[in-house]
This record gives sequence, C-alpha cells and structure tokens, in this order.
Amino acid sequence: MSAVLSVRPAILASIAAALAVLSACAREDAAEMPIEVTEAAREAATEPAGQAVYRTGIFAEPISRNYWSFYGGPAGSVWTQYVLDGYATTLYGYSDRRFDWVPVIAADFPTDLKKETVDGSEFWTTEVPIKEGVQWSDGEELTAEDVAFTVRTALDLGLGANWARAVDTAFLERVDALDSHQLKVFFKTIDEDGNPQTPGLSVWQFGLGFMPILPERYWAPIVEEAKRAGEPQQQIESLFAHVPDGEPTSNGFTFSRWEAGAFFENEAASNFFRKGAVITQYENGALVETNERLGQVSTFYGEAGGGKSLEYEVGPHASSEIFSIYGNQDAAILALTNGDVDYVFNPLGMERGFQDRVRAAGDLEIVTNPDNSVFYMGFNVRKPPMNVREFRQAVAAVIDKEFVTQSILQGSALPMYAMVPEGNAYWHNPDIDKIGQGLSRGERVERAVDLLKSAGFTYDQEPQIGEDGNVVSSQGQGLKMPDGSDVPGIELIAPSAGYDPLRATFAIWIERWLNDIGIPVRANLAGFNVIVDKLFSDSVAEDLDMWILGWSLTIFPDYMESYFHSRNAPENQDGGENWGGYANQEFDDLAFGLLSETTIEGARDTVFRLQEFLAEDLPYVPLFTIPKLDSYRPSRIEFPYTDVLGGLEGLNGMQQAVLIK
Amino acid sequence: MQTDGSRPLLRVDGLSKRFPVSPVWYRRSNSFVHAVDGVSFEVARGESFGLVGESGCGKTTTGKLLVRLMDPTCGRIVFDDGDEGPVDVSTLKGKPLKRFRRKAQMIFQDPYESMNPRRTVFDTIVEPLKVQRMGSHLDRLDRVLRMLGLVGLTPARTFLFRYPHELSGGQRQRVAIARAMVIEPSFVVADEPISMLDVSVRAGVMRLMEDLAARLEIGYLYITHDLAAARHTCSRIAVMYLGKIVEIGETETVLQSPKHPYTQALLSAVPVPDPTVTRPPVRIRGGVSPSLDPPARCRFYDRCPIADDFCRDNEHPPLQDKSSGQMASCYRV
Amino acid sequence: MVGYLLNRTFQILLTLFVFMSIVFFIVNAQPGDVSNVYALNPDLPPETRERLRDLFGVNEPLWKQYLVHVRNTLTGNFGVSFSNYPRSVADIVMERLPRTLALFMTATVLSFYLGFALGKIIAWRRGGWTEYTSTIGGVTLYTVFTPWFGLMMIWLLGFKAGWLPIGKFLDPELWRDAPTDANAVFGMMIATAVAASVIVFAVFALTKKRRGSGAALIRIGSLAGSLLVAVGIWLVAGTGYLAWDIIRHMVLPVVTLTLISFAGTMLLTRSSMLETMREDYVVAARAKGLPEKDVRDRHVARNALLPVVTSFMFSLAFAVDGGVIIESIFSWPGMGQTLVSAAVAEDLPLAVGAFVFVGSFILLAHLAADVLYVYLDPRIRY
Amino acid sequence: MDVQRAPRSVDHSLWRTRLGLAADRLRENWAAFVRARVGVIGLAVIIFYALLAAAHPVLMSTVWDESIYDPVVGYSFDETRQPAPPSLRHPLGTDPLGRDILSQLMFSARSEFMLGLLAAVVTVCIGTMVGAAAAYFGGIVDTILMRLADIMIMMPGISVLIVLSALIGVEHLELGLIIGVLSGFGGTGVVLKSQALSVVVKPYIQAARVAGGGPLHIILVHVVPNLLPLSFLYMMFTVTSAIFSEAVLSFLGLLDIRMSWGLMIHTTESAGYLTQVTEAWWLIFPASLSITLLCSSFYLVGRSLDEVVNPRLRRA
Amino acid sequence: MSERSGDAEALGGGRSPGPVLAVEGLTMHYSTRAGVVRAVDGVSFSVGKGQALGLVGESGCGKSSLALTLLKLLPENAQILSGRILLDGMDIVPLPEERMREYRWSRIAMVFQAAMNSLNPVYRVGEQIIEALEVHVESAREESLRRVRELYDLVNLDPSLIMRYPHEYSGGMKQRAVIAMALACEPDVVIADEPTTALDVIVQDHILREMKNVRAELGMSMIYVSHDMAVIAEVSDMVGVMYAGRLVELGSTVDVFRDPIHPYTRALTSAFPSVTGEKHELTVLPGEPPNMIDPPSGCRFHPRCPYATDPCRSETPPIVRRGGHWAACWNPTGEGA
Repeated sequence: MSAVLSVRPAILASIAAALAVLSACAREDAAEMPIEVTEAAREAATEPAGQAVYRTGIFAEPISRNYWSFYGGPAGSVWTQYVLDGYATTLYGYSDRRFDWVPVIAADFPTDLKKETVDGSEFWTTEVPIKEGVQWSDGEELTAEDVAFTVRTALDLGLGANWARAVDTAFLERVDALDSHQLKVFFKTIDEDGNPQTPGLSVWQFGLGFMPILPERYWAPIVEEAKRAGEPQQQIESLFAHVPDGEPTSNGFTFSRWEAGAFFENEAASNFFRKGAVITQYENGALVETNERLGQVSTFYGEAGGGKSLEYEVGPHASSEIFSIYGNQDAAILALTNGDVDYVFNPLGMERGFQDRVRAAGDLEIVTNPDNSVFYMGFNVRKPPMNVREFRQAVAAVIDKEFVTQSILQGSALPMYAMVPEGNAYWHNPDIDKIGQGLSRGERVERAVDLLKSAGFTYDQEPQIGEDGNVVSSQGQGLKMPDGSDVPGIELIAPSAGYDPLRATFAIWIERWLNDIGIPVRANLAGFNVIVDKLFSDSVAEDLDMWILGWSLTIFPDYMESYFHSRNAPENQDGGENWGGYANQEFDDLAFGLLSETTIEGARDTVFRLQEFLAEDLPYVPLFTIPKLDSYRPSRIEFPYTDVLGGLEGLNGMQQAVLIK
Repeated sequence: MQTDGSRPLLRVDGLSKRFPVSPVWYRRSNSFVHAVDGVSFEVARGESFGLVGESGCGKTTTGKLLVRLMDPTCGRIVFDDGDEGPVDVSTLKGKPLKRFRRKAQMIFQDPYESMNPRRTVFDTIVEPLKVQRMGSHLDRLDRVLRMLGLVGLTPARTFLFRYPHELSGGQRQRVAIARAMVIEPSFVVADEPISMLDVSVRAGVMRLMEDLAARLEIGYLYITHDLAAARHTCSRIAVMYLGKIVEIGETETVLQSPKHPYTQALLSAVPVPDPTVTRPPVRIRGGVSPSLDPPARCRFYDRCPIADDFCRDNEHPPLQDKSSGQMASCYRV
Repeated sequence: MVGYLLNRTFQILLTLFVFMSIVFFIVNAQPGDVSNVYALNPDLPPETRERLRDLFGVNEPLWKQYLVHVRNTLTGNFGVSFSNYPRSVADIVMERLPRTLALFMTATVLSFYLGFALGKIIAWRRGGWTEYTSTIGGVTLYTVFTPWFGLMMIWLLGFKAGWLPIGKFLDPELWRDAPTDANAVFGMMIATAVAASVIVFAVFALTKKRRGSGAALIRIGSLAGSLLVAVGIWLVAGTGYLAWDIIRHMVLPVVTLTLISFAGTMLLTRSSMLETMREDYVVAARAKGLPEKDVRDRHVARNALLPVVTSFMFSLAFAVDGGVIIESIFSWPGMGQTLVSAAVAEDLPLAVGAFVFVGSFILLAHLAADVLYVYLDPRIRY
Repeated sequence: MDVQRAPRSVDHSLWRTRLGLAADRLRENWAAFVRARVGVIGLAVIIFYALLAAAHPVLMSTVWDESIYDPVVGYSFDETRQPAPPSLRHPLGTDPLGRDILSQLMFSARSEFMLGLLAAVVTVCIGTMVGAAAAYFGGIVDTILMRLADIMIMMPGISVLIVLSALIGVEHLELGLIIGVLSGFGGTGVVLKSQALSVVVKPYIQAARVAGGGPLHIILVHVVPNLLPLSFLYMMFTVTSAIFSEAVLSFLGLLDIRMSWGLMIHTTESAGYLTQVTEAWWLIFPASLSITLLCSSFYLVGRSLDEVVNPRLRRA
Repeated sequence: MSERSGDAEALGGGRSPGPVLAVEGLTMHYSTRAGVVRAVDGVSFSVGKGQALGLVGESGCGKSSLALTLLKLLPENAQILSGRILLDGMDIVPLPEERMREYRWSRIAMVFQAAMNSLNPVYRVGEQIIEALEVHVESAREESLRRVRELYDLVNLDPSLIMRYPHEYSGGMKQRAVIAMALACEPDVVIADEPTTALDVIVQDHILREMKNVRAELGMSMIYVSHDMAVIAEVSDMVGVMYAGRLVELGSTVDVFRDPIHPYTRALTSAFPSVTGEKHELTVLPGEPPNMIDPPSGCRFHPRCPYATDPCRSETPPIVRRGGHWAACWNPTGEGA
C-alpha cells in the first residue's frame, strides 16, 4: 500500500497544477507522473497469467489488510474477513461441516489442564505440540515462538475485540514457547476476588485455540516501534495503522493487489502447509487428514472405518482469487448472472428476488443452509407489565411466526423458538416449550387471554373471535394489571422497513396482534442507530419497553450468558448487553457454570437446560432466523460440500478448497 | 413670491448628501459622490419652486432629502406650515416624522412604476389615509372618490377598482397625484411629473397640478430637466449643476437674462419648435463630469467657456446677487 | 481585480469556516457514537468499547473536539476515519477524488454542451413540436427517479444488450497485471483532459478575431491535433489500454448522468435566450444584415451564456452531491459513495471531512465562476 | 395588457368586488398558463394523483377489506405466491410481502402531497420573509442573511439529508421542514431577494414611505405580494425536490416511515426484484413512474408558471 | 471624406429626380391575443436623395413600427398586409429574407432608439462596426479598421475608443458610435428612431448638429422618428405627423409648423411649451391616445378633436392640400379653414 500511497501526492500536485491553468502541458504532466508499482503486482506481471482464478463478488470495500486491526475491532468487517481468510492460521479449528474441534497447526490435542506451581504462583497449565514443516509464505518455518509472540503482543498492548476474547486476561497468564514446536499455556486459577476458576471451553478451546497466529519475524520490529508510541491507545493505533506490505502469511493465500473500490486480489501461497492434504470424514465420526507435504496422517475422533461421508483435497486449487467490489447487491448479482464473477459473498442472505434471477439464469446453482443467527423481540423485564412472566408468554402466544415467515415473508425467514438455532444442531435443544406453535388465531387469542387472566390481569371487555375462529371480530378493551391499574402504553421499537423489511414486518404484525388482545402496543419503526442508541443510553432501564433486534451467533452458545446473566445488565456492568435487565438467580448460576465447563458433553447439558429455561421464562421471544443462500456457477467452480451451517459464505467461500474448472 | 414678514413654508440651509463609493464592509470609504453639496433655498406657501438641471446634477436627491426619503449628510430643512411651530425635518424620527409625512408628499416621474401593479386605484390612493389612520373606512372611500373627481378621473366609481395596467400613462399620473394630495399636504415634491407622458396629455397634467396647488394652497418643489416646462409652472427656479445651485431667481428673469454660463448654455441648447429659427451653437462641451470627490474649485470649471486661472485656483464661487434677487455663483459674471 | 479576488477569497474562507462549524455540529448533534457501531458485536467486552471511545477521542467534551477539528481542518488534517480505521480521511478523499472528478467533469461538460445546444434551438424556434417534446422529455429525465433510471440503463444497455460493462470502473481481470494503479491512470487522464482543453481553448482564443475557413481549419486542426497527441502519449506510455478500459466503463454512467441533467441547462438556456432575444442589440444585429445563425450564436447565445455559465460552475460543484446515487448504482467508488457509507457507518471524521471537502469545492467553483464571469462579461471589472 | 374592462360599480360590498377582481386575475393568469401548454399536462397528472390520494380512504372504508388491502399490514391470502402479478383482485399485483400495490400507491400519494405541501409552505414563508427583509433593510441584515444563504446553498442537499437521516430519526415532518428550510433560506431566498431588490427601488415603495408606512407595512403590503408569484413558482420546484429526496432517502432505507413510493422501491430492491424488469414489472414501474411523473409534473407546472410570472418570457 | 464632399448637395435644397425611398399604402398589423393591432395603416410618403423626413407622433402611434417595417425587421406576429416599399424604385416587400439581408445596412441603416441597448455589451464597439462591414463588404481586417477610424472621425469620436467596450462609453459617445455604425456601409437611407431621447439637452444639441453635418457631407437621406416636435423642427426638411397608425399630415417642415392643417398637428404645436418667446396658454387635449386594437371609426382623432363633426365619426377624412403640405381632415384648421 505504501507504494500506492506515495503516488497520490504526485497526482494531486499535477492536478492542482493543471487546474490552476498554469500553462500545463500534457506532455510534461505525463512525463513527470511517477509510475510506481507494488511489489506484488510486479511479480504478478512477470508470471504467466494463471488460468484458475477464483472470481468472487463482494459489495463493500474491505477496510484494512492489517490483521491486528481486523481482529482487533476497527477493521472487523465481514468483507475484511473474506479477503483476509487466506492469511492466518490457528492452533485449532472446527472440522468441516461437523464443527468438531480439531488441530490445525497444532500437531495434536493439548494435554489436559493441570495445576502447577511456578515461581510461587499456582496456574492451570497445558502443553500444545506444533506441527513440523509449517511454513510462512516466505519459506520460513512457523514456530511456537510465533504463537507466543502473537499472544504476548495482544496482552502487552491490551488489544480488544476478538483479541480480547481469544486472549482473556481474566484467565490467561501467559504462553511460553518451550522450544520451537512446543507451546505451554498458563491460566490463572483464581479470579480477581480470589475465587477459584477454571478456564472453560470458551476460554481455552474455543478462545485461545482459535486465535490467529501472526509472523513474529515480520511484526516484532513493528510492534516494538508501536510500543514506543506513548499512550496505550497510540500504541494500538500505531500498530493498526501499519500497512503490511510483504507480510508473510501462513494460510493458503498472500496479498497480491488491492485496487481500492474495484477489486482485491490474493494469490495462492505455493508453500501452504496444507496444500494437497486430503481430508476424509467417516460416517462413524472419524476424521483423517493426510498431509503428504508434511508427511503426516492425523486421525481424530475414533478410528477411520466404514463409509466416507466426505473426502476432498485441500487447495488452494486456484492460482489466484479476485474479490470484485460492487456498489450494491443488485450490481453484484447482475454481475454473477452476467458471468463476470462465479460466486457472490452474501452475508445478509440472498432475497427471493435474487434467487429468482439466479434461477432464471440457468447456469447457476443455489444452495440453502440454515444460519447461525437469531432475530428476537426483547422485553424490559424491570417494568410492569413486562415483568410478569405470563404476560410475556401471552405475547409469545399470539405471535404467529409461521404465518409471518412462511406466508408473508414467503420463506425468506424461518420461525424460531429456542435461543440456539436449529442449524447449530449439536447445541440446539429441540424439546423446549414452543408456546402457541400450530394454533389457529382464535386459539392463540384464547391461550393468551387465559395466560393473562391467570396472572391476575382483567379486561373490561375480552377480545371476541369471529365465527370461523380466524379473525378477531372485536379487540380486547380495558386490560388492567393485577393491581387494577390500566396497562400503560407500550412502545415496541424495531428497525424501520428501510433498514430491514423482515423485522419491520414482524413489528407491524405484532403490534396488530397485541392490540387485538387489548395490549396497547405501538410499533416505533426507527433507524438502526436510534435503537442501538436507546439500548446503550443511561436511562435504558426506564425508557425501554420492548424491542426487536438480531444477533449473529457463535457456534459455542456461551452468548446466552452475555445476554441474560444479571451481571451483564447495563446497571451492573457498563456496556452490558442484558438490556432487558433480566435477573433470575437460578439462570445466573446455570449460565455462569457454562463458562467454567471444560467438557463438551457437560457444556451441552448446560446449554440445553438454559434453552429450556429461556423458552419458558421468555426474556426474549425468539422470532426467526434466516436461511443462508449461496449461489455459484457450477460450470466454473466446485465446492467439496455445500451443506453446512452458515452456508458457504459462513466458510468465507471455501477459498482453500474450491476447485476451479 | 416670497413675501416679507411671513415665514417661508420651507427653508433649506446648507443641505448636503454624500454617498460613499463602493464601501467595503471591513474598510471605511474615503471616496464620496457629492450628490448634493451645500444647497440653500426657500419655498413659500403655495409657491411653485423649480429645480432644473441635467441628469445627475442632484436635483432628485434634493427632492428626496426634503421628504426624508433619504437622510441628509448635513444641513437643515426647516418646515413650517403654520399649524405647529417650525420643525427641523432633517433630524426627525419616529412619531414626529410620521406626522411630518401628512404635510409633505411626493409625485414620482415614472407613472408606470409609481403604482403597485397588484393594487387597485382605490388601494393606492387610500394608502396614505390608512397608514396615517385618518378617518373611518367610509370617510376614506368618500375622500378617495372626491379626490378622483378632482384629478379628473370621472366617473370616479368606474376607476376605483382598476389596476394600473388598465390605465393609460396620463391616468396613472393622475392617480399618483391623487395619492399625494389625498391627505391634503402643504408641500409636494414633484419629480419630473410630466416627462414620461405623451405630449398631448402633458398640458392637462400640468394644468391639473396648477389647479390643485391653487385650491389646496400647496407649495411645490418642481424638479425638471425641461426648462420650458419649468417656465410654465414655476414662479422661481434654481439651476443645479453637480450638486450645487449655480443660479437662482424669478423664472422669467433667469430665462430671459441668464447670468451663469451654464444656465446660458442650457438655454441655448433647448431645441425650438420653429423650423425658421436657427439657434446659435452651444459653446460648452457635452457630458457632465462625475461628482466623485470633486476638486475644490468651481464645479463648472471643466466645461466653462469663460473660465480663467482665477476660477481654477479658487474655491467654488458662492451665490451672489447679480441683479435684484437673481443670484448666480460665478466669478466671471 | 486582484483586490477583489483577495476580498472574495477572504469571504470564502470565512464562509468555509462557518460551513465547517455548522457541519461539525450537525454531524455531532446526533445521538449515536462510534462505540455503538461495534456495540452489537457480542464478542466485544465493554472495556474494549470504552477504549475505542478513547481511541477515537469521542470522550472529550464537544467544544474540545470542535477546537481540535478546527485546528486539524486548517492544517488539512481531517483525522482518522472510523470505518476505515486507521486510514486518514485525507487519504481516503484523495483516493476517491480523481474518480469522481473524471466521471462528473465528463458528464457535466457533456450535459452542459447538449443542454446549451438544445436550449438554443428550442428558444429560437419557440412553440414548435421540438420545444414541447424536448421540454417534456428533458424535464422527465431531469426529475426521473435516478436509482431506477440508472438500474434501467444498466439492465437495458449492460445486461440485455450486453454492449457495456455492468457497473464498476474497471475490469479486474485486465487490471490484475497492470503496471500502474487506477488512481495514477485517473490522474493522468484528468491531466490530459485539462491540458488538451487548455490548448484548444488557447487556440480558440487566439483565432477569435479571425474569420473564414482558415480559422476554422486551425481550430479543427488543433482539436484533432491535441486528440492525436493525447492518444499518442497514452500509446507510448503503454497504459493506453487501461485508460480505454476506464473509458469503456465510464460510458454508461456518463450517458445516464448526461441524460438526467441536461434539461437543467437546456431550460435555463432557453429562458436566458428568450430574455436576451428581446434586447435591442439583437434587432440591431439583424438590421446589420447578419445571417440568422450569426445573430443567434454571436449575439443571442453569447449573451445568454452568462447565467448558464454560473449554473455550470455550480453543477460541477454539486457533482459530488448528485453522485451519491449514481455512484452507488454504478458501483463507482467516488466521493458520493464515500459520503453515504460514512454517514451510514456514523464515521464522523470521514463524513465531516467529505462535507468540508464538498463545501470547499463548491466555494472554489464560486470563485472560478466569478473569474470566468469577468472574462465573459466585460462590463464586470472589479 | 391593455384590456379595457366594463366599469365596475361599488354598489355591492367591497369584498365582493375584490373577489371578482381576484377571479379575473386568476382567469388571465390561467389563460397565460394554458398557453404554455406543458404546464397543463403537468397539472393533469397532479390532479390524477390527487384523485388517487383522495380515493384511497374512500376505497378502504367501502370496497377494500382492511386486512387484505391495508397498505402496510394487509396481506393477500388469495395469492399463493408473493409477489403476485396483477389480477382482477389486485390490479397492480402484490408486493413481496403480499400487500396490494395499488393501495400502497394511492396511500403513498397522499403522504407525498402532504410532504410536498409542507416543504413548499415552509420554503415560501421563509423565502419571502428572508428575501423581503434582506432587500428592504439591506446593510448588515442583508449581509447576515445572504451569508447564511450562501452556506445553505453550499449544503449539498441530498448528502445533508442522507447524513441527517442516518443520524437522527427522520420522518415526513422532519424531512419537509429540513427541505423547506434549506430551500427557503438558500436558493429560493436568494432569488426572491433579487426580485425584492427590484421591487424595493420602485417609486411606489417610496410613495408608501412618504405616506408614512413603516417597514412592516411596506414589506407585507408591497414587497411580499410582489414576491408571491415567483415564490409560488419556487414552491413547485421545492415540491419536486421534496418528493424526489423522500424517494431517494427511502430507497436508501434511511427514513423511518411505514409506506411511501420510495419505500416500495426499497422493498422491491431489498427483496431482490429491482433488476427483474420484465419478470416483476409491477413491482418496479408503478412506484418509479409515479415518482418520476409527479416530480416532473410539478416541475413542468413550475416552468409554465415561470412563463406566466416572468413578463420577459411572455409571448407577444 | 473630403473626396465625397463634392457629391453632397445643399442641405434640404435638393429635390433629386426620383425618390430614394418611396412608401405606398403600407399597412402592417400585429396579431396579438387581445386582437389585431393596426400599427401602420395605409401610410404613403417618399424621401428624396439627401432629404430628411421627420416622423412625429405620440407613443404607440406606430412610428417606430413603421421604421422597423421599412427594414422588414418585424417580429413573427407582424405582417405586412399591403403596400410597397420602393428602394430606388424596387419593391422590397416581396423580397425573401436572404435577399433582404443584403439590402439591410448597405442600403437602409438604422440608428436605434436607445443607443446603450443597441450595442452588444460583450463585444468591443469597433468589432461590432467591423461585423456590420464584413457582412456587406469583403475586405481585409486592416481595411475595415481604417474605415472604422474614418467613421469615428466623422462623428467626432476619439479613435482610441474603438477597441473599448460599450460600457466604457458615455451616453453621448454611445449614440455617436451607433451613428458611426449606421454610416459604415454608406447606406442610401438612415432611419434614426428617437436618436436623442435619453440624452441631456446639451449632448442632444451636439448630436443633432453632427447628424445634420454628416448628412450634408455624405448626401444621404434620413428619416427621423421622434415624439419631440422641437427636435423634428430643427433637423428635418419634411415632416409627417402620425396618429393611431395613420399619417395625418405631411409636408415641408416650415409649412407644417407655420400653418398646420390638421387639428392634431395644431394641438401638438401649441401643446408644447416654449422656453423662448411669449409664454402662451397651453392647449389641453382631452382624452387619451386611442387603443390600436379597436381604433375609432372615421377619423381616428375624432374623439379628442374639438372640431369633430358627424362625418368625422363615420367616414375616412379626405385629403386636404394646402401649399407644400397635405392633411387628412374633414375640418381643416388654419388659414384655409
């Protein structure tokens, strides 16, 4: 980037000179214009143009190619994630399709946690072996030192966002490189208040284990330089501001060219350690990775045997990948159907109209997958009547999610009852109370009225159901709270149709249905920022009634603790996300236990119980999730598999595995 | 016509108006156009006093100063119509100024522009009465109708609700006169009231103004570039040149025996509607020089056919009595 | 003249300062702040959010932010973009600027030319069918719902007919191995255009007094010559194919922009012509026995040009504004798109920077219009 | 206009005479307006949409079932697949959310008119007062007002609105006010000021001053009425820009409103039908064309009014 | 221009063999929305070589329209209904526009009413004169410039002003420049439409004298159009009085002024105050100039005429000849009455 940057003042100066009409002459301008070329581009120019180009479309500009910045928040956009996917590797990762926890550059699973006293302090420790022969794109070996350096940098500079999650200072003490291929991790055994603690799954396996590893040789001088920058925030800024030209990568691709506003290109790293590795999954659950380059065959989760459910060769098979940047989804889809690109990244899912267009194109394949997200309606349970559980249940009962998602939204959304989406199959609890599911309109209203009355609410006039049982012929009037006072006007704040028609549609219908049973709700369709601002304001406890928003979720569902544990209410913790102020001791204990849970099975048990609890107590009414649609041109590219939670897009377009025909 | 013993209706004393040239908001201008420069004269009750000169000589500015459409830079304008004591108009403000406006009115040159195109004849004429809160609604209607009759727009009722574009130039000027006269002022500034009218209606309007003046005892300041018109209207005239009065006196005297070389030139340049008469050529060069920061010498020096070194080296000559009340400002006469 | 320009420049700087302040406070008067942009990321701990706030200086009191803003703006430092952190605003603006300039200068010049030519004709032949059709057609295009029209153009010419590329400003596969980056090419294109117009303008100015076929020959020659020289330079430089690629991608947005904006100039020219046609010097020109074309072009159109030129300068300045829609529709990453995305992402420094930039651009256009006016209207001398 | 008129008597009350006069003026101006032709086409379109807007509540309370035809929460249960193409039941089809497009179109027409009217009235009020005050008082008042106007003019309209609507909740009311203020203080104010400048130097203003009229009297009685025709013209242009801005902002999804033409396109766009010109034309054309037609109609009416109020453009 | 002075004939004395310009029964109407404006209605006169004709009348009487008709410089809604305009015996009425252009300026030139408005503000004055020259005379630029210098000499303008813009000229200078422009192609006839109306008397005096001198020097014919009787009296040999589109009296200036036949002419001469001589009572004409769309029947002056009788109201008045002039009147005034 710096080479590109240095061109600009020259251009500017020449434009200024020309505009000032100081007898500018074309010849001189052209001659004076220094033409500089990025290193990568020069190299690319000398190579024969590769035929196997993975041509994809994105519809916003990536923010930065500085991985620290991307992972540290400011550049953490989904678009940056796509283009940087081929740069960094982790110790561990999810297995294909099944999301099992498997080693990536770790040679094996870590040793079990054990208590160990070092220099007088007690720590939980574990050791991780690193694969031999893993190379950075410049040919150097990736070592344990690189991992230790990355962790050290994140700790020293106090990096936030995903770094803070991966390197959780509440638990992590330090990471040492015992030798070039052996890593030792130290966790704290007691928290700040002196209570004993255990680094659970979310801290260790799905936390530090998933941390991207950056090259020490390249970054060490830059980090040292940054540390001299003064205040902590200036140090971070200095690090983030660095333009990583010539940075070696450890995943399948290296940076080639970024024409701002037009395209981003990566080229395949010829010495990617996994290139040519064959991944095999067996129906009995065993996973085998055969890596000839490293001369290793790794087998996890049982012995290989029986039928293969998946087998493919890791690439990159493309010599280069181009991310074409479009201004909007329409343009990107038009380009896809027009043959300009073969795959379009679609983080918001592809709407029906686009599906029609893609289908009409004939030569494009559409694959549909469940998504790992939830769109919900939340209650401020601090205020009456939202503090009454039956009230919340009554509200949930009248909301006909199937009608809205299937009839009105024509299947562009899927109804949801549990806080963990169905697609996240391992963690999803299917056996929870689904209030109102399958009932007719009349039955829903009756159920809601019963619930309300059971909690002591009274009506001046109950809602009347029409003869066919599907229409409310007269709305309920004069709903009174158990203490006899009128139910106050309730505001349902939700994103406007301009921001998200799905949520706006839900809000409008919910308003109508709640009015039917006499609950004086008014839907306030507002801009996204207005809603967010309300949630983060100091007076959220007083001002908020009900709101509709959505979460994009992680596979490991520790988010339920973040959203509903009373310690995360804004009044208890600045910036907490439990805006509704949900506080239930039983739930708190359960949720906190999840954080320290070290076994997958134990965690699953807890997660199931949490979902049951939430489905009955309903601090949120989960409304819907969206199906993830991906479309690509099968005549040009082929994926080893396409059925996966979150879709191809969730796998960043499978850049290392896609086959170019 | 200024009678001894009685006070004049209006006495102007050293009246001046300077306009700063292209003032820039952050700097005070030090360059001025001397539009009116130390002008003094008197107008008696019921007298018609003429102010003549070429365009740009400051005659219209003087008129506007007298009715306080502009604020004078310095000088006094003492007005005394006998109702109240004499007032110095040049510094009036607020209520007293509004009261003064009942007594002094103005008639403008351009009959096409002096009526608001969106207002009817009635609206136009009644405006002074309304603004001055004079009379009830019916009174006003009555006065307007009477006034229309007086200015010869009859039958008055048919004219009440006409718009300006439905009237001819002469009719419009009559409406303008009616507007000026409807509050019965004692002093009217008439700025070239006939110069834009058709020849065949000029006489009528001139006659009308004379009649009204006589009937209502109005003192006129009659501003014109047309010496012939001034001769027919005014008892006394003053000739202005570049903001200064260069000659003043009884009309007939001034026109018959002009003293100042400028007056002489002006007179000799007027075309004569008689093909048998051949006028002698005018002796001065054409074109009025701009009055921007004039040098201290005689304003007429640049064009004067008889100027000498004395005129160049001395101040602008004061008005001097040249013959029985006829005053001129020239060293050489 | 110099004094006037100085005075005017001072006035403009003052206006710019007020503009800048207003923009700053408008942008800051809104409730949200940067930490909310990351607020819905469940992985983000609150301490991090607080640190981000510190990082972006939004924890300082407003007046302090303002003082910093003023100081920075005066030194050309618009701060660091939130949404493109840690790139500086100036850097982003400089990256987007040439693209916007190239697109809108072309389109504005074309639409101005088309509008002026049409306006001349319909004013001269008033009341004919030409007038009604071009008025109604022009106004319809002028007020057409731009996003829809843009997409229709893409759909029709780009997609159905396949004549022109769909969106974007270059073909990635062509540019993968390009020896230079797009902004350098844009810069050179703009420089070429400016230089060529300076030469042509100079030739026209020099031959202004000449008449007859000789002058026409010189003019056409200079036009063709500068075109040839420009093409030659590009060919020799070896980047000609890149410039051609950009031009190919520019056609669709330029045509669209021209179509939606020419009517403004056309109608203005028409009223201006109709007013000028009543002037006595037009009758005098006819009385002199000048051919109708000379009367129209030399006397009516030349004088009617004055107000049109002012509006031309304004429309150049407002290119950025109008670009908001066209740039998004045509995936043209210029100032307009930048402004929208900055606004949507609540990227205060970028939004303010882009605004101040647009404002300065408009003020410069004012100044340029003043100077041009002096050239066109000899009555104006300061 | 040298039309001689039959003498009018004052026998009946003054106001009736005045009404008659007003009617006469209206007739004359109407004649001039009709001669400009294009304005009549514009007016016809505007009336068409006004009728649509007026008909909506009537239809909703008579023949249209609210649960099906409500523009926001209606749902067409008859169609199995949404969006459904035009049918007898839904003359313009349904949108991706199963709502009747004709009903949306008619409902939105009303809000477009309200928005346009609000913006126009604000523009005219501010524009005339700013223009008249700046021209009449001159000096420091003029300087301050005109510098402010410069800034307003400099504000890149659409961009300002985009920023504002992204940052604060903007609905029709706010939008109308913002556009009205921007246009009234900016462009319209400046144009009206130059018109007012030509008015304040007229002798009849001086005559009014000589009569004793104060600034307020002169501005209200003499200056403002002479600005009204021109401001009426700019009203039309403001309506155009208000409707256009609303559509663009809705299209970009920046307004917190439940239904408008722009939002209809946005719904179409976000559902991915915007580029399916032949397959889903009923989603694309009604709203887009309505925006275009109504905007250009107001613009054409404004243009024709220009021919009426600008004497220099009048034909012989 | 001394070599041309030999051609010049004595001022006002020359009655050349045939008229340079003869107008016969010229009728020109404008069609407007309000109706047909009979701007010029059956006007006939002729101008001999070197002669000066003055056309006098009030605003709206059709005198300026007549001037424009002579050059056929009419707006689209105007139409010459009948009559002939004979230029050296050739009728230019049926000439197509292309041919007509050759006649303009080279044969008939015009000095327009408001000089400041008939110069294009964005071009240098010299360029505008050269422009007129180049259309009609093929000549090198240097040649044209020399000619402009000659013309400037002729009208007493400083040649250094040639390459200045109109706004740098004073009113009198502009008027001179416009006159110079009219003379550029040495036309046979120059029409001067209110040439001095906007000028101050002293400047007016200078201009009028110069025009007289130039006419004498170049021997061209002139038509003065003015509302000012005094100006006409001073500059013209012949005078025509127009009222409501018709020529009501025509004759030698001396005769018309000394002994007007038509009551309107009489009223005009006596309605005009004089600065010298006896101060006489001004005649006040009642009424207003007529509406040209629906002019009075018979004699158009009858509603304002103090001598009007019945035939005046219904029938077109006969021509009354007396001495060197004639008038159209039923009740002629003056000596013969």
